[in-house]
Amino acid sequence: MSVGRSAGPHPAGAPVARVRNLTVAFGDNTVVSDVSFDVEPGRCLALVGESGSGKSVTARSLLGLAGAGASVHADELGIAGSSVLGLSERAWRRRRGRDVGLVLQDALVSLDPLRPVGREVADSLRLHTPLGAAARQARVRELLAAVGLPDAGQRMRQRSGELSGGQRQRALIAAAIALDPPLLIADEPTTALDVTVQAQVLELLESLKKAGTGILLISHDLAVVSRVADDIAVMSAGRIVETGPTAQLLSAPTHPITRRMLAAIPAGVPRGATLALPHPVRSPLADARNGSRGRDGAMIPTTATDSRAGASEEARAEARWDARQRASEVVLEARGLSKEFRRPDGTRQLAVDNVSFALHRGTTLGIVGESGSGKTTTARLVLALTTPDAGEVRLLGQPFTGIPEGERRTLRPAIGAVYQDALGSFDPRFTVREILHDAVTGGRPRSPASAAAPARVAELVDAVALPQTLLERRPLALSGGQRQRVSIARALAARPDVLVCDEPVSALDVTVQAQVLDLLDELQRELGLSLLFISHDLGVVQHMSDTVAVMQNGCIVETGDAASVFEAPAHPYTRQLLNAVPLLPAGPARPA
Amino acid sequence: MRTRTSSTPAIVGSPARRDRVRRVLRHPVLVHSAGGVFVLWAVATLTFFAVRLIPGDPAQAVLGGPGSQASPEALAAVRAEYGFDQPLFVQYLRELGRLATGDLGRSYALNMDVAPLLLAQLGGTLTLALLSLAVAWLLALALATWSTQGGRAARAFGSGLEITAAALPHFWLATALIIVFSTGLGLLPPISVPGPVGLILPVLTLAVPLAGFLGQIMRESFEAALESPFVLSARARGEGELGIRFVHVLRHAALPAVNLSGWAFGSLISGAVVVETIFARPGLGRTLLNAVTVRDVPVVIGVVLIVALAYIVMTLATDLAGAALDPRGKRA
Amino acid sequence: MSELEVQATLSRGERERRRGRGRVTPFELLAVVVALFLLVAGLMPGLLAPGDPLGIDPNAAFGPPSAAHWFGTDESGRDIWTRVVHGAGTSLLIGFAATAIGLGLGLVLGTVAGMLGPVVDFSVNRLLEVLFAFPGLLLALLFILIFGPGVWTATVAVGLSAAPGYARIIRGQLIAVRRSAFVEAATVLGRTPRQLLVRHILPNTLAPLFVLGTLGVGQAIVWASALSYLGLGAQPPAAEWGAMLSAGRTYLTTAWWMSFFPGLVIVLTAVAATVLGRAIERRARYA
Amino acid sequence: MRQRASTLLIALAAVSALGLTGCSTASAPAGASGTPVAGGTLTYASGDAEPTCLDPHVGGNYPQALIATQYLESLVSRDDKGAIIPWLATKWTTSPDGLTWDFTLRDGVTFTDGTPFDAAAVQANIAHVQDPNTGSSTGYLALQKITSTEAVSPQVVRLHLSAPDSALLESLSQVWVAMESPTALKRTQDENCASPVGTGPFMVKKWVKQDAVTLVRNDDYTQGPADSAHTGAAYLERIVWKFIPDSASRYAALQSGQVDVIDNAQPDTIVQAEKSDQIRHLDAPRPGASNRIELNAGKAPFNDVKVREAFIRSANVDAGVTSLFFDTTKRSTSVLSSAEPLAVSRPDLFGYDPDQANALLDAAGWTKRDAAGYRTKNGTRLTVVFPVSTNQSIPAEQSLFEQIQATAKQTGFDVKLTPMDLSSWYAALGENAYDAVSAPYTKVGPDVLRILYHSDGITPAPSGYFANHAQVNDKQLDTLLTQAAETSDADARADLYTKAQNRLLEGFYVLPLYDQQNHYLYRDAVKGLRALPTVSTPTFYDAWLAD
Repeated sequence: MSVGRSAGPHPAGAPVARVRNLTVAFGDNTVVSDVSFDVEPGRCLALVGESGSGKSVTARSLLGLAGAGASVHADELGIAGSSVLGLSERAWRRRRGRDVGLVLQDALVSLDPLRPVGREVADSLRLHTPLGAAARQARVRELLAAVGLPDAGQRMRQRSGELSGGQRQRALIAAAIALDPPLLIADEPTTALDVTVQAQVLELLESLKKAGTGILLISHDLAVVSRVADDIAVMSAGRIVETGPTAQLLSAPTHPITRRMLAAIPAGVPRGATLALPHPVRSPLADARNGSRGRDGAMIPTTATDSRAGASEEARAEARWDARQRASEVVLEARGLSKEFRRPDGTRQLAVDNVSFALHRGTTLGIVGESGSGKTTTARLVLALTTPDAGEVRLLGQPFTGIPEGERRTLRPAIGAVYQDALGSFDPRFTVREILHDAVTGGRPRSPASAAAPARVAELVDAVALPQTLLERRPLALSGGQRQRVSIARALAARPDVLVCDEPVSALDVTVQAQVLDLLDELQRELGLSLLFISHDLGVVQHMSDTVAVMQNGCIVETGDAASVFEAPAHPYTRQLLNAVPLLPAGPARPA
Repeated sequence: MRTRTSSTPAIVGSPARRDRVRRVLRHPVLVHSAGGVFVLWAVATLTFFAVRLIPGDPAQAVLGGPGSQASPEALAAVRAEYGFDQPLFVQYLRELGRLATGDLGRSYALNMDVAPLLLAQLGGTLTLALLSLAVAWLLALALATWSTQGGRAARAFGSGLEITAAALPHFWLATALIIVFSTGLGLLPPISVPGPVGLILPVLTLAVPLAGFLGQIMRESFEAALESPFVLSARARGEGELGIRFVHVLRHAALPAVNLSGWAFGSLISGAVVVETIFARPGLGRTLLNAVTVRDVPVVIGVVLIVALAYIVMTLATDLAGAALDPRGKRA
Repeated sequence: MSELEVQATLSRGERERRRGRGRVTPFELLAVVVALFLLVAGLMPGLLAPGDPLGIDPNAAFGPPSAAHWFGTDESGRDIWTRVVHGAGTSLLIGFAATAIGLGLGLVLGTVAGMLGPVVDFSVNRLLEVLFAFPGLLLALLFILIFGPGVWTATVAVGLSAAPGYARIIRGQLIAVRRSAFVEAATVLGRTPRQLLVRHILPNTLAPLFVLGTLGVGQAIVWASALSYLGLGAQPPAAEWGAMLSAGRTYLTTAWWMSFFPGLVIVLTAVAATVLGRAIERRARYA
Repeated sequence: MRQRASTLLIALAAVSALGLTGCSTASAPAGASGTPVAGGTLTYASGDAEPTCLDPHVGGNYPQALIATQYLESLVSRDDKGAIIPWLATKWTTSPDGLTWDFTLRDGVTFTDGTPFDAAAVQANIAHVQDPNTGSSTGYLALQKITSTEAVSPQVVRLHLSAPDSALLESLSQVWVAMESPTALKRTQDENCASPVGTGPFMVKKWVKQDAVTLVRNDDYTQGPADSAHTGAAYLERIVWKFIPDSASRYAALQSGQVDVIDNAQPDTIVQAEKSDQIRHLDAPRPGASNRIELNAGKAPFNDVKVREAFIRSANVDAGVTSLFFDTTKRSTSVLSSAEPLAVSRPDLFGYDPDQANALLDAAGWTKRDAAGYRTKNGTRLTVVFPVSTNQSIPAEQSLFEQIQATAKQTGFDVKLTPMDLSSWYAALGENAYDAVSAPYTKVGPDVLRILYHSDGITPAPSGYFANHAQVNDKQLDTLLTQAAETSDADARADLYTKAQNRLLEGFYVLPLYDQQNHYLYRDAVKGLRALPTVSTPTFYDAWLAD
């Protein structure tokens, strides 16, 4: 590979990054304390932690970009063999891009959306080398080709919005390695990418590593880092709590945080098994930082479990919900659904092409596919938010599409929905209580029937294990996991038979994701819910589903029993997806 | 000639050509032009009927108002000449016909054709408005660039300056500028004299409040852009603060302000009425104000139409500029 | 949620909190003081200035600011402080009435466009485009040409010229809200169109109008004063700020205070309206 | 050649006249300091509305007169004593019955388009003013009595009148009946309006509407009116005549030297200018009527002389005039301008006396007062509707009205001041929807009284315009005014006008305020500027720039 390390300015074998007792504070708020690590050339160190654990701030301190008002202290802070402590902003600028490159997540926003990609990649060359415009262009072309972007010449004239997610991420990496820096910091480089693309990006990082670049990889997902990291450092509340070689740390985690993160990885975990472990440390640091926002981590203490048990008992009393014996009944059925969209340029695109499936009571049907495969359109068709061009949806044996909305409304309570963007699905003026009250009373908050509503709201809040103290908050002031819980509580308000979950956890950290998945699982068991579970994440779908449908380009290419699909995929596309799923090297020691 | 079968390339190509035609038809310039013609027609129609509501006899107005002692014969002659004796609808059609050929009619008060009169005034007002727009842009940008670089105090100061500037009435500002720069310091002429020196105070008067408005909008997007990940990416590449601002943030900050420039142009025309009066600058605004006070209907219609036309062109220009800055296309 | 997003959200939240919720900035304090002053002046001018705003005293004409006449006197010896205070009612009334007219009209047009389907939307949009082609003051001048000059014509004219802007914002907001995820979510919950409209769409569309209105009052006062300045609005000897300023400009070289103080209160009022509007908006958004 | 001797004589006469009247405030010291320098461009800024037509025959208002004075000349002029002096006519005779006038024209004068100035030209001009299609109002009224014209010889023109007209020479001295080239008059009115051709010291070069008129020197010009300071062409090469309606801007422009001369100077700036040595002041009150409020005697409440007197007695004008005009003008108690030698002042009638006003109102039956303190009679409030033309009344005057409103309120008058544009104002007058009004009227000589207060002036023209706003309908006054207009004997005429004025003033039809203001400010470098004592328009013939 032409992007490999050439002879760097630093002594061979010396660490490209050396950090000793790094402490970063914003005013009185210390977010990183006493962090020490080395990144060796040709090796990859992964900093893993939950949101707010301080890993990003740590990484940015290595670029002198910890942020306005940050006070950074360290016994040693060296990049490419020389200390960067106390560098002036001017001196920092000379080193950024040259000695250290940064790759952020989601290149759609991490590349300037208004500039051609080629210019972005050429920036470092422009800033740090005397190369002329033509020479820069040639180098950019080389770089783009090296990171595996086809048609480099054409791509460099396009803007990030015109590229696919994978292409963007490659371009971003190309920009970071333009000057061949000895150290590359990759902050969540694969989050929000489809699995196959994720695999490709990881592969690219791998090849850079092989070429001699030292990589500091930041992620919340142990499964992802396990693919490229040689060493892993687990961070929590601003400290490194455990560190070690990848294989060792994954197979024999010692710190509870590490174990919790490992347990949260859904891939390969059997259906029904709990993913989330209780949070071992209530971090005063993190609490202080999050202020009044509250945290998911603090959400599953025993008291919550107690109330959850109480709630489910009451729920069980509901006869309508007790549907175990009717497991074979089809509650939701799609027959030959098709939907075509017109693109802005006037051409047509078949988003959903002749999709059929059946959801049985009390079971989960997982729909998996990459972005653009038609999953979300399918969900909207099922929820009758979009009219199908062909085919129909039947709910509880009755037609749900092809009838006027007024008629459909009587059926709506039987189907609920949980969305990826929970925040957007709430009326911003409503508090949590108002949201649930509205859902419980059917939009008539002052109707006579609403007398029982407060009790029901309390019951729902308990069912999703939300503290009652959050009821008066607005969703904006909640964390992602809490929002998703509110969203689930709302969906349950009308006691639905079917819950459509469209990417319910893809915006969440792995550990929070684990909690939400556990919750859904539990609710399904207790309430006999039928779930239509849509996700791009095979691991999640595998963990949650009884039946699976794999979608590609609007079609279901393979469907069947979850176990058989995942163990013996028939369709090449399914196999391709499965291969791309980041798995832990060996089955880690799961806590019982 | 042999009939071509459906498989011949020419026919296969025809949907593509249709697509091309469709694309051309949807070309922003064409769509805007069609819309522009509609707007002009509507503006003309609206104004035509609106001015019929103006109290007073138009024939009297032609003859110099009620003070002119016009004879009944003269009034009748004028009514016939101008078609005031015709049914309203006929007058309307005639008017449209005239306007379509670029004939804006004849000023009642100034004894000359409206089109050449306004054409002569148009340049001055356009120069004033466009220069003011440019200066407002520069001021707003400079302030945003400078004040977002400093701390909270600088930001608050910048923001306060913008809000205050936006609240300044043109006529007050003009007065203050005259007192300071002409009467006080004797640096600049208090009235518009030919040449660039005479433009400074009028342009400042129009530009400062507008800069306040644009600045508020720019600051918001400036600050948002400064916090966006792509700026972090650029910093990580070693980009300096000026580079960050001029290479990356500026474009983003400019976008909403560019989109507002059509509106801004309209408000500048409004401001020109006041500014041209105070600085004794020939132009559409002053002509309009005079025409309104003496009820010179053809001039009023003419100014309205020309301003509408300028506004349409300006909107088109800002849309195109916006599209050039942000090729992502408009999100609905 | 990724580290980065949390960071971004937190820092923004933090920033907003620092700037807005907890603390009142000096600007906001000033704005509140100005607003309180205007309120008292508008409702009970006698409290602040017991004199007669129209009471003349030719012998005291053109008096500079002094202990007896804080803002000086005008050409007829009237006390400018008294006139400024008594003018607050008129100016505020003009500002509020014009904004109410503009908002009301904008609301009707915007709602009609946003609610009644694409054909109506298209038509209203074209109408708005046409109205936009009349720059504000031009529309006002045309209106005054028809109905003659005066306070009320000027008020209506200013309101009219503001209406298309409001209509466009309201329509955009309405459409954004209608297409928003939470309205879809409510549809999935089985809400009727009426419920959607009453419980979600209208409240979320109208809430920003309050802020918009606050900002608008300041601008309306400025524009109405411009009309008065051109001799097309309030007429002397009425104690209206724009008219006072206009009268004062004649004596600029001998009595600067005649035009300075009315101008100052116009600017202060508009600034206060903007600052308050933004403060309310921020608190509403991050409450 | 024959002409030369008489020209010389006239010039000499003018110089001696100047010597006699050198201390007059109305005329600036022409050529007083230094030797005149030829050349240069002078910029004049007018606060008046831009004329719609540069030919003062058309319509005929003051803004036209201001500019036309620079390029048109009249048959006769007036010196600052009010005596008629030769201009384009060197001498004139009248028949004993006063119905025939012979004017001998100056020899060798040509219009700037080359057309010779002769008897035919005068005939053409009078015909033009009298042609209804011209749309002349001021000039038309001035020449009303001329029935026909006759060219006795190329140098002598004879005018036939319908009745004796003692004001004929005064009328002919006005620029609204000045002489224009007959060749040019044959063009369309639009063309003639854009560039009228006269015999004056300057010519219209270019007119950019809404901006400026450019005048250039007429190099072939030989002599001005008999009271001019020099002969031959003007000194200035060019005059740029700008229109700057905003008074503050206008004064600022003068201060900073962008313009050399401004008109319509505000009283406060005049005071300021008089203190400065950079700016000079030329005060030239207009002839004709004074500025006054006319009370509509044609309807209630002012059809009662007691109410009229009560209003006049309750208006405190003196204090206002003093403070608003900064002593640049004096309170007038005459219907006529102080520039008119025959003006009669009656300070005794116009003193501020609220007690007497109250007594008069009580006597007139306006005995009750309503809640607001206004007097009522039979439930009707004592209301005075007072439309104010913002185009005609300067700000200081409007302020004075406000003060009158405030003082009259104490007596119980509810004065409703309604500022309006000219068009609405005319309409209000036409509908008789006014009780009080102030309208300027400029005309040389006391004959203005006939136009303003003869009962013929009550009948509106088809357009609704009428000059007798006070709606004075007094047969005795009519007779006095008609007689005065036909009497050529100076003493008898003076007596008649005195009687007429006293009758008018004692009837309390008008509340005189002050002279019609005509203040010019100019840079010190402008020398030799003076106002023509006809209608007080400035003439730049003798002017030159010292820098």
